[in-house]
Amino acid sequence: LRLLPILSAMHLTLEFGGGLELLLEKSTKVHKVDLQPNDGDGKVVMKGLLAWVKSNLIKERPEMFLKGDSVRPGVLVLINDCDWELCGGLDAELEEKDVVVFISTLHGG
Amino acid sequence: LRLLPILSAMHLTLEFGGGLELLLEKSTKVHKVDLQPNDGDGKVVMKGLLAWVKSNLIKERPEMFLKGDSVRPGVLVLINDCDWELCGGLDAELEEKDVVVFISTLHGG
Amino acid sequence: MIYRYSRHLLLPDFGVEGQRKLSQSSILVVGAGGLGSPVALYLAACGVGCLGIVDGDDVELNNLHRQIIHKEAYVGKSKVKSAADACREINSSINVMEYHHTLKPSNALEIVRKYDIVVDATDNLPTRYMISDCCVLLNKPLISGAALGLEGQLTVYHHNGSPCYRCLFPNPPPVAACQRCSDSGVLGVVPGVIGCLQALEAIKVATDVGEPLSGRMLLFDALSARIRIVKIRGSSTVCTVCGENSAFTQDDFQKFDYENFTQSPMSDKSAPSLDI
Amino acid sequence: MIYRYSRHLLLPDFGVEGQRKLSQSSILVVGAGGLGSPVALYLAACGVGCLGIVDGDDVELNNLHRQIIHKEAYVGKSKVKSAADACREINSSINVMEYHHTLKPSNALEIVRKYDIVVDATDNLPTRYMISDCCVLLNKPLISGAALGLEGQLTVYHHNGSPCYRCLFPNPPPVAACQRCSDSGVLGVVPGVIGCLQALEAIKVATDVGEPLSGRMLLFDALSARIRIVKIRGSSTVCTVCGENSAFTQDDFQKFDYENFTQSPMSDKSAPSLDI
Ligand SMILES: [Zn+2]
Ligand SMILES: [Zn+2]
Repeated sequence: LRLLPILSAMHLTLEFGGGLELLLEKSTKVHKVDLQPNDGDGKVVMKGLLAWVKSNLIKERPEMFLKGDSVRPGVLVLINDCDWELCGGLDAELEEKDVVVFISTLHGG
Repeated sequence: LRLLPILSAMHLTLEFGGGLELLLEKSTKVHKVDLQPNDGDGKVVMKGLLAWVKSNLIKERPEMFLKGDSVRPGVLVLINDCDWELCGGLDAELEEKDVVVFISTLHGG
Repeated sequence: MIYRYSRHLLLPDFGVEGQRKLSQSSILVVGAGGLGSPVALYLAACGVGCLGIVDGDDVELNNLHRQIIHKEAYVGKSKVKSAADACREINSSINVMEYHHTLKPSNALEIVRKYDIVVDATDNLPTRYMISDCCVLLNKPLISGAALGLEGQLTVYHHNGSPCYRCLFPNPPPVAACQRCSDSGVLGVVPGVIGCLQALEAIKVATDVGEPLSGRMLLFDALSARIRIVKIRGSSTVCTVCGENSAFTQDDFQKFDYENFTQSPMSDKSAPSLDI
Repeated sequence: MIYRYSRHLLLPDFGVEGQRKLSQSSILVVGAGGLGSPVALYLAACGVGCLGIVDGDDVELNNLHRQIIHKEAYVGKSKVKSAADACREINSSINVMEYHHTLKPSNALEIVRKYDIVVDATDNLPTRYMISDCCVLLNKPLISGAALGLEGQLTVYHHNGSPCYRCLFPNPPPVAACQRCSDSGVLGVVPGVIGCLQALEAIKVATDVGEPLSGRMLLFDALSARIRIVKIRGSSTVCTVCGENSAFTQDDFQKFDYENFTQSPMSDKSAPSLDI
């Protein structure tokens, strides 16, 4: 029993880690955001979210976040603690209150 | 927009740790259970859950789990990762899909 | 000095100021066992100004599977001496103090008073109540860790409004719930994980960097590799020790019989065999 | 022996069988640095039968803030010798093998072949690809940890259907994303936490006890004291190394230029200064 909030804002939590937070204002890791679904059917998919993040949150070196229309190599994307590859990748559909994590893989030791 | 599932079963996840799992069959830590709310108004409160756990899950030494109508000293109770003292304690009302953790405090090192 | 800690100085969130605060801080580690081993080694390595270690026991061969600070050559010798020597070998530039006593109500105030932060790395219930009470009386933050079997727990007591041990556990558990490593065993690396996390929390409190685990508790289950960080109650206004109307004085503390209160011995040696 | 490991033998989930499996297992730790220090110490202490340590570097003073296995007396000497000596001091009953080389495509197969389990405790991207490829070719589980700044990551590759490094990262990141501890710093105890967890996962895989972090990844944020354990993709059928139709042979491996593939050097010494 779930009502899709058509044309009303979707509340998402976005987290950036592994150094990706350095691309954002004040290097803030956690961002609570309201997204207006803008593709007509009230949906937000990952592809759209990436574009939104690039326009609204990334302050510098966008090439360190995106490559083509996806994230750059070395970045893991997690939707509600699950690898986005298991949820549909760029086409994964987001739901109200989802938590999306973008994390750059570390190599140090 | 949340419909209370009146008189239908409530699905809870119960977890036991810190040695409390030894009181249960096969020392299983995680139990997915369906509870029939039986107090007429379709609610399940912690007090009722404790009684249910004692009757249905605890296989030995119930005095190591309960004392009077609450848990014995040294046991922490967490509802959705939050100390039950912050949620109403024995009167805390449970909701569908809640996760309740019972954990005995450790002293070793 | 600058070269030794260069990897800390490079950290934007830590930097010169963090390292300076560390070098001016004094931290007391109570217990040089499974938890105390990584705590003492990492605090020594990172450059705390003064590191105190308290333990009345001697090194035994069956400690070595988890107490990585002790070498075989020290079996039969004082744990404190063994641990302090190991700390000095990795960092001769810090001050290491040795207390070869069991911490007791009669000596705790005097020792704890000298330090900014206390790390509870002990192995028994009465000592845990005692250290918490002592930290409340002297207003010291307490980094408390515990490990048994394949599980571990960690929190920061009496810091930023967080509870003391008695706020959480006003009454001691039944004796049958007081298992120890010597009764039930412990997988050696479990206190290793918790001890490293205790050292981290001590560093965060000492340098005022990040959000320490005050008002939160970390629950670690090694078997399933699951870690929960849960929110716990704040300091209780009615707590008999840290509460608003507490009448518990240093005098009361020195007279308090923690072994009788918990019905459990402070020393592992006399521990009966218990099974939960 | 029984007395030394008595706290393990008491564990119902571990017991005599777990200890026997440990004593018959051989584990290779690649890297005797920040991660390798706790890994080697805890694996030695817990009684693995054969512990191999590979590292081509020498101990430097600015390693000591986090690499707790090395004593000041070993500055300027081989890390492998230093680490192996420390392991023997805490447990003379195990077999410790020293490999004072940088692991390379030319020597990796020969060394890794001798071990049941590999622990990646290295500090650079080309070596991480190389170790993963080598483990796939020889069908060894790989316990992989990483730490930088105030964060750490951990997973078990190529085990129980879990991915290899190339399944997750088929293409290397841009050079500017390859920061190292020498560029950006690292809080010393962060690799301590991750290293202890790596030792734990190695013990679980060696003894077949519990659920290892295969197909899951642990993400650790020291500043906020938050730990996430997330589900990651399984082994990819189209992976160029572990996939069904992989044509990658041991010959290919020995000829593969990992430094060119990642545009990043295997040795820390020649690392340029990078900023993300
Ligand atoms: Zn209190
Ligand atoms: Zn693969």
